[in-house]
Amino acid sequence: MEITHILFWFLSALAIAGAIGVIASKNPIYSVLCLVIVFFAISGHYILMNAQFLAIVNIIVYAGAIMVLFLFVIMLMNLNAETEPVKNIYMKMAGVISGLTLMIVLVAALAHSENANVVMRAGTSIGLTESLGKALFNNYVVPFEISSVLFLSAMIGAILIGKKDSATEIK
Amino acid sequence: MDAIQLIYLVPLLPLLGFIINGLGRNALSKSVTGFIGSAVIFLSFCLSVWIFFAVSSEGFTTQNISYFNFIDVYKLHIPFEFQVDQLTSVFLLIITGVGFLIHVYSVSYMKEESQSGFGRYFSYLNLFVFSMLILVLGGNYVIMFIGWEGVGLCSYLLIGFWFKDHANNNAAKKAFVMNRIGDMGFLLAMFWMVSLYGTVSYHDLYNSDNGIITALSTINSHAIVGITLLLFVGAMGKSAQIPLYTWLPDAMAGPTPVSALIHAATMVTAGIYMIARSNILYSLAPATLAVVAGIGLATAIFAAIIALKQNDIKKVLAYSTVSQLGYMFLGLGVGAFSAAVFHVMTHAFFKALLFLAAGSVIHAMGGEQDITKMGGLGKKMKITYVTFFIATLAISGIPPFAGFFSKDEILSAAFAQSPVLYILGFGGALLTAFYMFRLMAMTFKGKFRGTPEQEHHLHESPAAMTVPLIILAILSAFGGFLGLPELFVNDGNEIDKFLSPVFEHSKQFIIIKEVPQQTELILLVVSSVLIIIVSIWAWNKYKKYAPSVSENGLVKAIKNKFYVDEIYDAVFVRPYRSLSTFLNNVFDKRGIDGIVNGVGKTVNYGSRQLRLLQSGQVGSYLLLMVIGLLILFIIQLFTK
Amino acid sequence: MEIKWYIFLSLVLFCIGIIGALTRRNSIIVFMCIELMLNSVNLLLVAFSKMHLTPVNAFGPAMATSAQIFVFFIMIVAAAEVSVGLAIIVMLYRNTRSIDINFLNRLKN
Amino acid sequence: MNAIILSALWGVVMMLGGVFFKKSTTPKYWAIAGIIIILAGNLLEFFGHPFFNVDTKGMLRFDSFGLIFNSIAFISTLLFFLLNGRDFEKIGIHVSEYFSLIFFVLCGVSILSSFNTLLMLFLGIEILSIPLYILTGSEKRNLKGNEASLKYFLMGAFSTGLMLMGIALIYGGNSLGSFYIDAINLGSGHLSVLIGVGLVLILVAMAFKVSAAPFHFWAPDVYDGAPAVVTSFMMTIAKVAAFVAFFRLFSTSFGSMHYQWQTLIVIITAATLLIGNITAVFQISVKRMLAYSSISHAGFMMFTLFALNTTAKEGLLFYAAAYSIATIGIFAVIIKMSDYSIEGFNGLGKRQPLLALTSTIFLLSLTGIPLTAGFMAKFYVLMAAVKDGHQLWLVIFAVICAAISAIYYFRVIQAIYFKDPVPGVNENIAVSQGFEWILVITAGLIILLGILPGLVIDWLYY
Amino acid sequence: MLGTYFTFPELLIWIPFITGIIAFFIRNGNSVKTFAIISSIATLAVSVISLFYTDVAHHPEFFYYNNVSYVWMPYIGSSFSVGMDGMGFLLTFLTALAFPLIFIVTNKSEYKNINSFVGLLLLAQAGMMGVFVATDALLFYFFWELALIPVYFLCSRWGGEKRIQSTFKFFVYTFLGSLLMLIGIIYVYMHTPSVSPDSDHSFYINAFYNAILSPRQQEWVFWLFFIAFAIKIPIFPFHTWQPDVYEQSNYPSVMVMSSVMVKMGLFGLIRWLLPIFPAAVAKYDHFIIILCIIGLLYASCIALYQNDLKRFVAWSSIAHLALIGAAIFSTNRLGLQGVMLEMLNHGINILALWIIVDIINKKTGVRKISELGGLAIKSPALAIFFVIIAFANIALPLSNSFVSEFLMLNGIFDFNKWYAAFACLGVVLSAVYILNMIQKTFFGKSNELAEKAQKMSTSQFIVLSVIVGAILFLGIYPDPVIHLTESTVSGLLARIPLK
Repeated sequence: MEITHILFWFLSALAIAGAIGVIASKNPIYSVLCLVIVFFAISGHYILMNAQFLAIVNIIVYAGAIMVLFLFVIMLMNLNAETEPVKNIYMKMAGVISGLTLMIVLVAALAHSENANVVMRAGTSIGLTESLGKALFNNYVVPFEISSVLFLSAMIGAILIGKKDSATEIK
Repeated sequence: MDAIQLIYLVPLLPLLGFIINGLGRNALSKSVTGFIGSAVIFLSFCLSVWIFFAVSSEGFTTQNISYFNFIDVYKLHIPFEFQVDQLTSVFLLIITGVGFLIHVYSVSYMKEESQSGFGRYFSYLNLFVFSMLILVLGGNYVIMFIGWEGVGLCSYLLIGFWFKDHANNNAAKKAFVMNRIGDMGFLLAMFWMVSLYGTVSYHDLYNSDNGIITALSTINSHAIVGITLLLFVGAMGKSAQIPLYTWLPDAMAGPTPVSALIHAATMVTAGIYMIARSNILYSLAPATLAVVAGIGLATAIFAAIIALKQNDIKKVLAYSTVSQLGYMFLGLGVGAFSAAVFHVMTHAFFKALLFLAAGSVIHAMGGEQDITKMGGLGKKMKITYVTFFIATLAISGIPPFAGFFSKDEILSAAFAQSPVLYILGFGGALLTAFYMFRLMAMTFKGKFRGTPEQEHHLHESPAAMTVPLIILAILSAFGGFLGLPELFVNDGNEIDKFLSPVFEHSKQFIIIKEVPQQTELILLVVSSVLIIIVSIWAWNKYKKYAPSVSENGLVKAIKNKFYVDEIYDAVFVRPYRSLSTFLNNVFDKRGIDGIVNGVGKTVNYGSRQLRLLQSGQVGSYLLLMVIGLLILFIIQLFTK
Repeated sequence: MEIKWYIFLSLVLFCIGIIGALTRRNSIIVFMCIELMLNSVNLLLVAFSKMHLTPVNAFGPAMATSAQIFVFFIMIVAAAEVSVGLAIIVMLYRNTRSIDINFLNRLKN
Repeated sequence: MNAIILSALWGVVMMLGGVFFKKSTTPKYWAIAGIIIILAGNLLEFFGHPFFNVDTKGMLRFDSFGLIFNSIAFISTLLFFLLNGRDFEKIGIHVSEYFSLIFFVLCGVSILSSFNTLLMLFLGIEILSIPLYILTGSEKRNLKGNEASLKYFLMGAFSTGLMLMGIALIYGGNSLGSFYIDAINLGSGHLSVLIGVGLVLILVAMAFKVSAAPFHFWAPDVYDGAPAVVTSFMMTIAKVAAFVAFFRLFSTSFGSMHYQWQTLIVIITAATLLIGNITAVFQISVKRMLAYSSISHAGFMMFTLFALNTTAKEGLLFYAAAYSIATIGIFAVIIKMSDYSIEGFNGLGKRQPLLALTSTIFLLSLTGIPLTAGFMAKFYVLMAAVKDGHQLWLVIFAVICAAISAIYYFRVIQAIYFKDPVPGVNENIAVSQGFEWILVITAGLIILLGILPGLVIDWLYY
Repeated sequence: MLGTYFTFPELLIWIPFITGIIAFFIRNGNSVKTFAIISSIATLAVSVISLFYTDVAHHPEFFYYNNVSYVWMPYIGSSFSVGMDGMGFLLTFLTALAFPLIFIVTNKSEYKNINSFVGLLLLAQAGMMGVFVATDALLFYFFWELALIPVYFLCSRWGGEKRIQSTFKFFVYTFLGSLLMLIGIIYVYMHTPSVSPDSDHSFYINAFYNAILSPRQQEWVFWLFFIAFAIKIPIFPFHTWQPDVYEQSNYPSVMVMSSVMVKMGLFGLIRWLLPIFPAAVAKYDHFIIILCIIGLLYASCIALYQNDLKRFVAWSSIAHLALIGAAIFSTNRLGLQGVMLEMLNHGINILALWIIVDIINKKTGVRKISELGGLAIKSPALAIFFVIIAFANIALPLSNSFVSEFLMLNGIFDFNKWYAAFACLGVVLSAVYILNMIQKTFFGKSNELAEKAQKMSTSQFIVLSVIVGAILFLGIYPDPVIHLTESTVSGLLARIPLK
């Protein structure tokens, strides 16, 4: 077994464990931390696959910025385990069962896909910042610019919603 | 030939009378109305006489006069046409002649009606004459059918003339509906003819040279028997034969002159006319003829039995009419077409007379019709008494009055077919004599049994009523000599000879056996003697009538007309009503409409249930989405 | 390394995300589960980009790059979504003092 | 490209305008001016005068279908602004920002009508959705609005996840490894598993966006909870834009494999028609009823995906126009009311004959009565389905559902004309003369399109 | 010349349409009534003039005047084409005749918002005219629905207490039917040959007649059309809407519906069903005739029970229409010729019945047969009219229906003897229920209600006289009508393979 395989299994196990932790932990803060673990594991995968740029971005953007944002919000609201009452057990069961069924169906289907046994190629430079940067600003400049519209609207939205208006009656 | 060209005037004049009287019923005075009503019929009568002479002149051949296209579809041409031949002309005379007398009689009889009622009455009567004339003049079955239904309409209107009383209306309705049942047969027969032969015109069907029926049909073929039977169903309805006879006794609810004209002399004989008109068709279907004879005979006897115990003067006469019509059908059934027509004629005389005389009696009694409440009227009403008596003699078949000859001719034709028919028929004749003399005796003899008021009121009717009685009495007395049998006259029966062009073609298909003259003579004598004996017995028995208390079952059944009306009610009317109620209240509202509304309710119910899916909870929404996704996956991946 | 293992891994992560979204009531956690789903997609895209990098395919490198760029855009969008989403959650919290999605049933039927 | 750039620019203009506009009515006029400029730009591009020659590397492709759809969307928006521009004030004080968000949505709409890669589709969908999440919750102190916003957001993000997974699988599954929708070469054989799974996932995500059952659950709640002005906009323009994207994607990429996934569309269509129509029957609030009815219209528009032929293309365009205009029209009236229940419409025929008449025309159009655009729209989509020739029972099912739809639309008409006004409910509906005129023009447009559908469709062959 | 600018079918559509719209804006109640009468008489005049241009043999310009086609939707092969053949003439004439009579006879009746009322009636007239003249399937469908909508508003807004529900049921029912027909139209359209270079298929009627449909295809598309028409006619068991709607609605609308609108269904069967699906007709004709005859007996049976005059007339109408339906599916010359005649006759007779019921209702204030009685004493003229009309209704010879029923029954007889026998039974039953009704309302002793009855107004008298005149004229001399429609029947039969 090669080292990459060992790393793959390790990172995969870490990611799945983290993911389960996200959905299983009672305390939202633990969930956030578990999610951060998942992100790190996934970044590890990216590195395994020689996609360094994405690995870094993933850690900076997701694990760094976004998760901190989540954490802030949770702290702000002072949420803890007790605030979440027990959900209807049947609904929970149904959710788990249907999710698992979906997983089984998908895995069973994709296990027989034509590409399933294609071996991945490693060791090229496409995942490096330089090549991606070139591509982004040559071929992908239009979507890049357009995504600015997305950010503008998100910004307006965040301001619009986040701003505290003069107190009006709650309808 | 001028007379024949003017034939359209014969029905047109009564129609004119109808229109004038109908529109002017509020404006015209009673005498004017009466005059117009009678005059148009009289003019028609004069024309009819003229036509009769034209028809009986040498070298006359059947005339078809076509006026305009009535129905003209592709190959089916049904023009509005008249056909004039001997049969028509005989009927024209009867209708306009008897009709005129009854109109005259009515002027006096109906004088107590209001002005508009009087106008209405005469317009209906004129319309009736018009329809009846169309019936006999029509040159094809459709035109005949126009008259056929027209007389039904008039009969309906006149039976229900006094429409304030629902009993009259019910009788009228019954008459119309029963006639309609018969008409259904007539209609189907016409359809059959159209689809088989493509025509309903007498000329095309029966013409001796190129008659379609004789060319295309074989004896007793499926279609011919079908057509004739269906036509006979029509005749049953119109001429009140078993099983469609019950309307006629009820029809007596109308004014008495109406009973005389429509329900005795003319309309009810339409069936006989129709079959006589279709004689070729019928002679191609001996099977049907047997049925006709059977039903005719059965009706003759059955109605006569019922008449034995009836106490309403008009009901007795009504059953007698049914019975006499039965004789006519018996005559037709045994192939004695001309004898049947002869009997129609004599019957028209004496039955009209009987009704008019009865009307006179009722008039005198102030509307009373029950003969148990009469008695001894002979003294007060001489003319009525005498004329009634003559008519009774005629109907009973006592020589030499009219009925004797016509009935005898039918019976001897029956004898030629089978002695059994004769014996049964003769039995009926005995019954006729019995109930007629019973009626006579109870009405005119003995003590008066009514109220003193009525007794005070009793009087002979005015001349306008008695003159028609006298004329008809004369005809009843001597009308029979028109058709003296070969037994007495050398060159044979006048009526037979006159009508022979109409009936001669049918002779090729049915052979009428001749009865030996000696046998006929013996039969004549024996029957006359027996009838006279029965008459005298009945006369004496009922001269001093006293109501009997005890009645055995049979008598009770006869009195109640064998409960036929009740049976019809139970078998047809009431189930129909309950079916109607059931269909309306249950089947339609709950069943069909229930399904329709049920669909709507299901939608509503579905709406209420389906919206519960929209629980408002994101979790369940996502769950349902995932389940939907799963289903799509399974369908996409695992069904091929 | 065969691609199928990456496919399975990201599917498992994806489905765990779905299960979380279905079962949790805390809207922030639901949102986090959705982020988890997005990340599994990212992983898969990167894996596929490596798969397509076959010598058979003349466009291989460009195609592989496109997938990684796509991942980049997904991250952009996710960031934008997070800002909006958290703003909405905070707004709701301000008004109701709760972020339990099961209390969100004023609108139903 | 004109439309995308102009609408994005105008969004920025409106955003900045929020600082400078002093009067609350000013943004409305600016917005109207903007939409007219965008519309003009779009038309110029349609007639061959693009202002901007941007090399999109084939990621956007401007064909007549997309451009005509843009025009339809912009004209609808114009009508919407003219009718309800003032009513944004009811939401809150940031009127200019609301308009700016709407312009961003329009930018998304223009992208969705011209995208040629899955990347642009994804971006377009997001640009369309995120402003809508915000607009839904823009009435901050309205709990229903908040709730709707969060529901919409969570479910929208969830569906984005599904769509991305689908995109990833399709990327992995197609031999070229391309995101270009015209290059996703599927061949004519059997669908590969990766593509099959990816296709289902994208289908579900798109079905979610167009609110097709069973992925429609967000729609009634969100349409009901959002401010009526916003509902009017997102129920019409945003939704049909998603449909156009749906059609564009599936006809271009998966059209050749059409019959391998048609069954899925059949199921979705049948479910959508059934749920939309049946559930709408029982609604008391007209606003919510229209939300369900919009689901049922989605069912009809699904027929275009079912058929995927030229008639379907024409039908989709026409349906978009007919449905948008009629819904904007009826919403314009509803927005003016304070009570959205059906009783609120009682006796409108007596109180406001003109509003009553135009509402009736809009409702008739939504029902699909001839002489209105709604009929021709239904006619085209049904014709497309019959032309396809498969699964004709679905067509029959659809018309049965259309008959059911008459039940709830006519309930409103009955309230308008045959019932007596309820005292105290919607007694003073104040509308300006201008509003009435525009409403009449809108209704006239509905009838005009109903008589001459060629006005929209013939441009396809221009 | 007239034909240069307008053709008759166009005039017949546009006159009522435009005047209908104008009527909405006339505020004065009396002037709008007068306006409606003038408008409808103008339409009638056009219709009558058009009848003079019907002789194909002698006037080659016949088609010039009566057929016209405008480009409408070229890419799908639909055009605004209208034209009239014999049946078209007949039915447009009936439509044109019915409306002035209705307007005149209800001149005294008061309705709220009379301008909308009149306007909607005129629009309905335009719609029906359109149905009868359209020679393009899509156009036909347009008018088919357009005739329905004004009637929906009319019946929902003016009428009895339950009018809204019952009309709504009617509406949804017919709307469903017509939508099914729409699918049928599209389906047939997909199988039509092209007649213009712009489109692959065509909605033109001749293209529909030449559509290539296999027997299997015909067999199911047939039902899509049939159900739509059957609901409209209505044929058992699709009839349940009719008594309710007739009971609840106002008189002018009911008159329009029963005298003209139901003809749309019959017209549809003849124009759009029989020639397009001959194979299916040959397969299902027995079934449908049996259905019709069941309906005939069923409706006759139920009519006897009815206590409400309106329901009574409704059921009797259902019975008559069932007979017409049976005759249509007998698909032979006599039957179809009878149908043509009967469509006109039924329109006239049922209109007359409604007028009488309206008069009775207005005079006495009730419609319950059980509460009426003896009307003939106080209103003899009304009684006479009614008796004539009633007997025309049960096809007494020399009234108009006799000839048509004779021909229809004859057609059914040619098809199958037993069916004709049962259909004739219906003729008997019709006598039963109608005589029963006459007896209960007009005869017997007059009660308080009947005492209130006054004389008829002059306008009512004139209208009834016109109708009675028409009844008698058509009963005695139906030849012109038969010849008018001969070519239609021949053309139709040429498309149906003979059995």
